Amino acid sequence: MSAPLVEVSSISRSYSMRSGMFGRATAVHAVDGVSLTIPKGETLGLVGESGSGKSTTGRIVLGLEPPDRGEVRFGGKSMAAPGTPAWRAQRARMQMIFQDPLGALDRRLAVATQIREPLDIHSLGTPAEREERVRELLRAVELTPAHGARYPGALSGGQRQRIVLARALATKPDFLVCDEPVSALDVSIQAQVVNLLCDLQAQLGLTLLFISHDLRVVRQISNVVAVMYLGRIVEIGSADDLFARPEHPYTQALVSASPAPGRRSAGRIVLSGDPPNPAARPQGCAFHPRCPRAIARCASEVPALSAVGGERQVACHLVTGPQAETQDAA
Amino acid sequence: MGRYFAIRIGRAALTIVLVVTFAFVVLRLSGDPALMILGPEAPPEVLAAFRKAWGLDDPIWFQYLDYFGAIAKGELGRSMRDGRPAIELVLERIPATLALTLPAFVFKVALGIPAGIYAALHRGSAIDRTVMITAVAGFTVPSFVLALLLVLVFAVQLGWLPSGGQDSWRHAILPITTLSLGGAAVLARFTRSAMLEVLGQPYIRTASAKGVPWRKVVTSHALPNAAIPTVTILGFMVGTLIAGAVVVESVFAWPGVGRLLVVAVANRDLAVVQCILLLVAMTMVTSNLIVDFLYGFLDPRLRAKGAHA
Amino acid sequence: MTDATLKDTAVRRRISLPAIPVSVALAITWIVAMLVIAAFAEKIAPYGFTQLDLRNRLSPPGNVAHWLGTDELGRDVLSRLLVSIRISLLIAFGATAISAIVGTTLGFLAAHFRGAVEQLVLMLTDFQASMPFLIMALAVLAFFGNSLPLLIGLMGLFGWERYARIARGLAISANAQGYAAAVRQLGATPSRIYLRHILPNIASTLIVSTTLVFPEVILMESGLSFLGLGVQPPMTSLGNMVGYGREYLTRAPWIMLAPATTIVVTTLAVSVIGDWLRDRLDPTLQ
Amino acid sequence: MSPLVSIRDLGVAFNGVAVLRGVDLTLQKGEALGLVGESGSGKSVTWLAALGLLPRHAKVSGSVRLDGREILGAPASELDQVRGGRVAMIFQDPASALNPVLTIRKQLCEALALHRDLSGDAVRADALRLLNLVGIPDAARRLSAYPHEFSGGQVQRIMIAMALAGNPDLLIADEPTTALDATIQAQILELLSTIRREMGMAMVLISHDLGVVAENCDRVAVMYAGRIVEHAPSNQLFADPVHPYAQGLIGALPPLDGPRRRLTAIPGTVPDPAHMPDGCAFAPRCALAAEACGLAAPTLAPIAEDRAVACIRAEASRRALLGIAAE
Amino acid sequence: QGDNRPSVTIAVQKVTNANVLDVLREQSNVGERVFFSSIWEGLISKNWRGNLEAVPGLATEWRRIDDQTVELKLRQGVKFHNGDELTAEDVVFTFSRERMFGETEAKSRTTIQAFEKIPTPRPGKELPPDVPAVARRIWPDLVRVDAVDKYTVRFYNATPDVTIEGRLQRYGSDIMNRRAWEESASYLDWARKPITTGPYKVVELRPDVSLTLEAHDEYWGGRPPLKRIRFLEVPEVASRINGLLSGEYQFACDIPPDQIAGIEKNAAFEVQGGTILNHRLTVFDKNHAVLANPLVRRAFTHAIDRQAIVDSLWAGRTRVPKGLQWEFYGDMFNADWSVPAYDPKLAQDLLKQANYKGDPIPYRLLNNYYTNQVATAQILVEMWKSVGLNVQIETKENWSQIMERAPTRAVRDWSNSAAFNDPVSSLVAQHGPNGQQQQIGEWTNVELNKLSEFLETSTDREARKKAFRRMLEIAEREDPAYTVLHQNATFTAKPKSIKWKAAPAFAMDFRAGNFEA
Ligand SMILES: Nc1ncnc2c1ncn2[C@@H]1O[C@H](COP(=O)(O)OP(=O)(O)OP(=O)(O)O)[C@@H](O)[C@H]1O
Ligand SMILES: Nc1ncnc2c1ncn2[C@@H]1O[C@H](COP(=O)(O)OP(=O)(O)OP(=O)(O)O)[C@@H](O)[C@H]1O
Ligand SMILES: [Mg+2]
Ligand SMILES: [Mg+2]
Ligand code: NI
Repeated sequence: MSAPLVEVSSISRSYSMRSGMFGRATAVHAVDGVSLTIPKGETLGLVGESGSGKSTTGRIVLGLEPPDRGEVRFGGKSMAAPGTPAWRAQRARMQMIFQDPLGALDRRLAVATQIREPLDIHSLGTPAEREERVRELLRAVELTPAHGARYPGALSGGQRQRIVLARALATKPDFLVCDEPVSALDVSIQAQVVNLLCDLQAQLGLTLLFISHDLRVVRQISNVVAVMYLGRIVEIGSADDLFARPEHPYTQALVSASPAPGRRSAGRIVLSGDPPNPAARPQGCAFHPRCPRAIARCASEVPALSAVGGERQVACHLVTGPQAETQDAA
Repeated sequence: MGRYFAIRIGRAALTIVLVVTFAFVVLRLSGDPALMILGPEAPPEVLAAFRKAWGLDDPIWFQYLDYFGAIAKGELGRSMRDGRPAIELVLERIPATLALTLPAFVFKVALGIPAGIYAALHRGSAIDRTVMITAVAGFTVPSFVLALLLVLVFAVQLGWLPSGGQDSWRHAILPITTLSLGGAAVLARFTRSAMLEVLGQPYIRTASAKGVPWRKVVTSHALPNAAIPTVTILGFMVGTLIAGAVVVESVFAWPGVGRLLVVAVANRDLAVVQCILLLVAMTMVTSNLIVDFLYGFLDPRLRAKGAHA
Repeated sequence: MTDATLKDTAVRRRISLPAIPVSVALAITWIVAMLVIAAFAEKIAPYGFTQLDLRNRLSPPGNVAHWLGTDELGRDVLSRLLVSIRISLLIAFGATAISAIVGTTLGFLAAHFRGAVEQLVLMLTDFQASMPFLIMALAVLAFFGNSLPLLIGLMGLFGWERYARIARGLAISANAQGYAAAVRQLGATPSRIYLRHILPNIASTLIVSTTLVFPEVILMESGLSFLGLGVQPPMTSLGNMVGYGREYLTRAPWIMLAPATTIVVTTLAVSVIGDWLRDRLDPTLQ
Repeated sequence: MSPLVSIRDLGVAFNGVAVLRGVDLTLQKGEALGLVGESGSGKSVTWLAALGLLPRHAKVSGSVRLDGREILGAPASELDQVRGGRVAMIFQDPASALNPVLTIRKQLCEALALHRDLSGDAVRADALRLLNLVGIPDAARRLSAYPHEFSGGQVQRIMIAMALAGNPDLLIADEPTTALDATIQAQILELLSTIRREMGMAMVLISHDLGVVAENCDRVAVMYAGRIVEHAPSNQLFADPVHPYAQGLIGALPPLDGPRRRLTAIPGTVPDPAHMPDGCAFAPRCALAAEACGLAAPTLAPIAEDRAVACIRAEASRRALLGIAAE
Repeated sequence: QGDNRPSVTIAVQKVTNANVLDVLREQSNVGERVFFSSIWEGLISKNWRGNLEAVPGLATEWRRIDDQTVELKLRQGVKFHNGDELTAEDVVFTFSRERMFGETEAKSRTTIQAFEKIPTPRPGKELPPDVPAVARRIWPDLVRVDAVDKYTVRFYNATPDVTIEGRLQRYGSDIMNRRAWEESASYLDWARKPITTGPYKVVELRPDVSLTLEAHDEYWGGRPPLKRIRFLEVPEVASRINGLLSGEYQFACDIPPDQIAGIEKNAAFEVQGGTILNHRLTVFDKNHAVLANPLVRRAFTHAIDRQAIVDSLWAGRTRVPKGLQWEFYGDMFNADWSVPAYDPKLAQDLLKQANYKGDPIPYRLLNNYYTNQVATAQILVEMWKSVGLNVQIETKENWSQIMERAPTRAVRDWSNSAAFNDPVSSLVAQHGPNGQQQQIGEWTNVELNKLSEFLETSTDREARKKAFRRMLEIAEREDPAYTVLHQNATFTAKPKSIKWKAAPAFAMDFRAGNFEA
């Protein structure tokens, strides 16, 4: 493993939410003490419950939003303050693919222009080279120059997603945060995109933070996968291993629920109970109200993320705690 | 929140001081009230007596300090024309002005915004074109022309309404109409354009897909998204409620604050001008503060961001 | 597809725009005509614009000698109109441009920096909005005197506060939208975000504001020339013709109607073109 | 039994470029149809066109009947009854599809008030129920939040709740679970199938997640370049795809276990809709393409009961598939 | 018993400039319209229905005791609006320090002195600062007024003065009720509702809006024909005309000459009125580099076709007067005098002699402060241009800018009114040593100044007339200070059905005998 490119140390971020204009504000703890390291040239897959703070983590890691607490270091240095020239210059090296491609595109500019934009911004190449690069990128994401001349509103969902991807790749960044980059693509194109990313990684040492709900794709592309639940990382481990032997009960549920054609919900763990509320975190382990195997301790004590052998770390009393207590629950 | 308001109120106060100071300097340096009030044929010694009596011979900074000293004591000064307290003069006129501008404001809104919406709804149709041409004509035709045309038709030709004066509500109809038409035209233009901006957005399609009738899509989905320009303009319009009807007031012989202001400026009757400006600036600043607040109300994304206030 | 096709499609898109609508064509023709008139006013004018004819005052339009009649001094209205168009267009276009640029820039600055800058800009807009333009004009007169560039500059102060506030409001709103955030994270400089992305997205409203300021500036010029700031008699301008013609509205309406119509039609043309440009800018409405 | 919806020869063109080139589909009451296919093949446009939601410059032809009544080009008042009430749609870009300046409550209640004769407190109670149903935590408070305050997946679920608000007879779910993690996705799909069972709601599920389609749909249609190229009961399709494109699609699915291998995409690129090949649109990319494929576009022809495919080399392709399987 | 007299509404451009009804505060002509003859009356009146010649007013007869003293017999039985009878005491009070002169002193002076010391205004009945100054300008040397008996008063002047009767007749010497003054709380209260002897009494003054008068039924000159008169301020000409046409106003005042034809097109209406005691002037700054040469100024005066201006802009309804003088001067009037002849040839010659090279000469102009001002200015500029004078209009916003001392001050507009029937009230007052023109340093002339002094102090009528003649020669011909353009005029429109005759002045006479509907 090479030197870490991105180091995230216990970042937190909460939003205030008020009901109505004058209502009382409640804090929504979207991300709560997340630490990650991503070695150069590798991919960290980030999966987890919807609303668990993946996108927020991605934005903070990229320096688009400051964390309330904690720090992000990029290439050994801490992140420049947003909006400064140094921060802007850094953008050529790190890019984001937003979860909502339609929202991330300017509806008044032809998409080719928007793909070209990062090149213009960072003055990469001559105008002719930029044109060439745009065509190349369009081709790489399976689009034609005719698509490039269109406006975002006149593209299909998948096409827009590919435009956003192409734009993010334009500057050949070192680090890419992909927030659901392939969710709207059919499997064939998805395969091409995943292959493209893998190729880039191989050729250029691209580092990826890959957020997705599609466990297959995550497994395909990631070296390490982190699982988030309610703003915290509950399990982290190498991709193959994690999906093959999930340890945390939530991870287990997640993997078992992943659908596949031809395999009908056999052995699927169905979670019951209320979805977790980031504004009112349950005491103890956040997952315990829904955990099929929860024990008394889970309700009172927050499990820490601790190593359980190999690269695997899990935050669960059942896994890391004394074995004796494991059996009571069921 | 406290800080939020403190900053804004501080700024508002500063704005008002700035307005008053600027007006003071300009009015004092650009003409001699004595000559303007007493007229060009007034004998020199009469002029001199007048200047002396009102302290116009003092250095300007001295007059300025004097003025603010008086304000600190709650004295807004006296009109140099008849020596009456300026505030009395101004307050006496305010009801008359508001009697025109307030209803006109209501009509502007009631006429302009629906017209703009309607035109946007029927974009490109004959109705749209008619509304927009009328609107352009509405704010391009000088209001005194409009006023005189209305008078010619409704007062002179038809004899339905009085041509001027302030004796009954019927006297207010034509001035209010004149004021409303121009403002409504402006609002219609802004509303239509902002509306068109929004009608292409995906959430409009969502609303349609929910089965919301088009009319309602426009009013309850597009309108709030398109409201910023319209609200901004409304803010300015509220700010001009007090002194913004000069032309109409003079065509319709309607003694309002606008006319008082023009006369007072022409006479360099400083105390009166300042009194009016004070009121105008206060309304303007307040209404713009409210507009700012409304932005947040209209677009939740503009409310103070971040968790830790 | 090759390089050529990409360019090709772009070019074709531009050329194969649905044919310019009749109204826009008319509007463009009108503006071009105005510009031509402005350029050659004195050559086209049948009479000198100061040439008096006291025996032929207030003669109505339609006679061969004076197509548009004569004014209160027996001067040819047509000739004066032509000369007026030149000076008024210069002033109106100049002032409108200044006011749009100043206002929008300040609005963007406020939206970008927020905090102290924003409060300052808001203070200035409130100041401008509360200060009767008459007093602004008196200030310019008192401190700077009178000249054409000064006049245009002063008029450029007219209406900027509306641009500033609208631009600020819309820019703040745009900033909160995904596309601005996306471009910002690409590393775009603020000027790029504001000029290339936000500006086109809020242009339509600013264009409307422009079409509003345009006639107001022309008409206001007459008020200023009464104060000694605008063009001085016997020089003429559209605003001046309207202003002095006002007294003759019932007696000799043609003195005023010709310039007033010119103002209305020109504004209409500007706004038709503005609307059309805006629709061009907005691919979502095609 | 007459079909709930029948689409005949639906065509859509933008600026003279045809993107839908004759789509035929029928849907029975309570049925779940999966719609899969190439990105940009016209899945979304099909339904937008059917509901009259395309921008004005789109040229729509053909016929769409709901319970035998033509709804293409129907007057607005009639469409407003259909949209949201009888046919509801979940849009693909939920974050952009929600009105940013209205609270979730307002947007939900609007749909409820329009199609469910509810009023006042009942509406609010029902809005809350719907949010809980789709698993939004802290629903009561979050009702008064705005779309930008939700995560991608939450917005998507709100979108779903909104579509369900009108108790539609037909739900068009355009990629309804892309932003959901597997457990919530399972819950949501479970919810949808419960509603379908209980209310007899039909559903069109547009998705790239073949697993989701396989699990939730009775029948699947595969689209390619503006046409339906294959059409089959879902278990048969995934077990035994006939059209070469369908085969390629299923082959490209990455595995969740086993050794990692490079994913196999279908070679070649999608044809430009402005320059469609004369014959079969897939021919240029098809390993089995014969000369005849380039001449005329094949029509959807039945190959078995309930199955149809638009490929003149259907037999060959089937054999090829079997061959691969045999190897 | 009902009062079935009609009421009228009169649309005017401005009711009063000073916002009060005190004759000593209102300095403009427009006040004359509401003051005379409705509210205020002097001891000696002008004949409003004739040619403004002196007629008995509140005094029935007057005689000179000596060069410095005049005695007047008051009319008996004159009732003030508050019912009091007019007595000598009221007259004495009217000319008292308390009401008129403040702390100013009547000194035996050679000529009118500028720059008095005057107290600053304080609340209460303190006089506004300009009142004593104005009063002293009217009565520079009045020592006191004595009541000889209840109906006889004597005016004592510090110096011999032939103009005492004239001054008694002038604007500002009008009589007020003493009790009313004493009963009112402040000067302002009084000045907004003065109690006088006129045929109408004040009901309400709304500053800048309207003035309502009501018949004073005990008026000595007979029961007034109108129940109420309302002067309504309607600033726009067109609005005044429209209101007249639509029947809301019975009179529309301040009608510009160009509108007359338009109104009279309607057979039911007519426009009355005409010249007033005010001449329009073009004034020169002798210190301007080009104008320093009197030949150039003379060229200016000869290049003007005054009659053309009168004929075109004034529809021939006014006239070119015989210089800065009026017929009502009586024996001081120089009937054989005239304004410089229109002679472009001569003007060109003069310019040649003056070696004028076409340097631009600024013309400071206000926007229509005077009727037809801008139009006249443009005509003048063209006329001057045709003889070779390069005059350039510079519009100004106010009078201080017009009068501002600077090398660019050269030509400007002005007017001059005759307050009473002697050149002291006009030529001396404005162009004499203490007149505005000299005070602001535009022009001066040693000989004229000497003659001014003479005119003010001499009682030799023949010599005075000669001196005046010489002054006209200096100020209008030799070393022009100004040149007269035309007499000013005011026009009032009304329905023909109302029988009413306009005075040759702003004053509107609504006494018995001059109104019938
Ligand atoms: N407004 C439009 N103008 C022009 N072309 C359009 C417009 N909307 C869609 N298209 C084109 O129509 C085709 C079909 O689009 P559609 O959105 O139906 O694709 P889709 O099958 O839903 O794809 P995806 O899975 O990527 O969402 C695409 O090629 C798209 O580019
Ligand atoms: N601006 C905001 N105001 C209030 N709450 C917010 C805001 N943005 C995000 N949240 C909340 O923070 C939590 C985390 O959101 P985030 O978008 O990071 O989730 P996510 O893991 O990306 O989920 P998904 O997979 O559904 O996209 C959510 O509960 C969301 O509701
Ligand atoms: Mg997310
Ligand atoms: Mg789609
Ligand atoms: Ni907190």
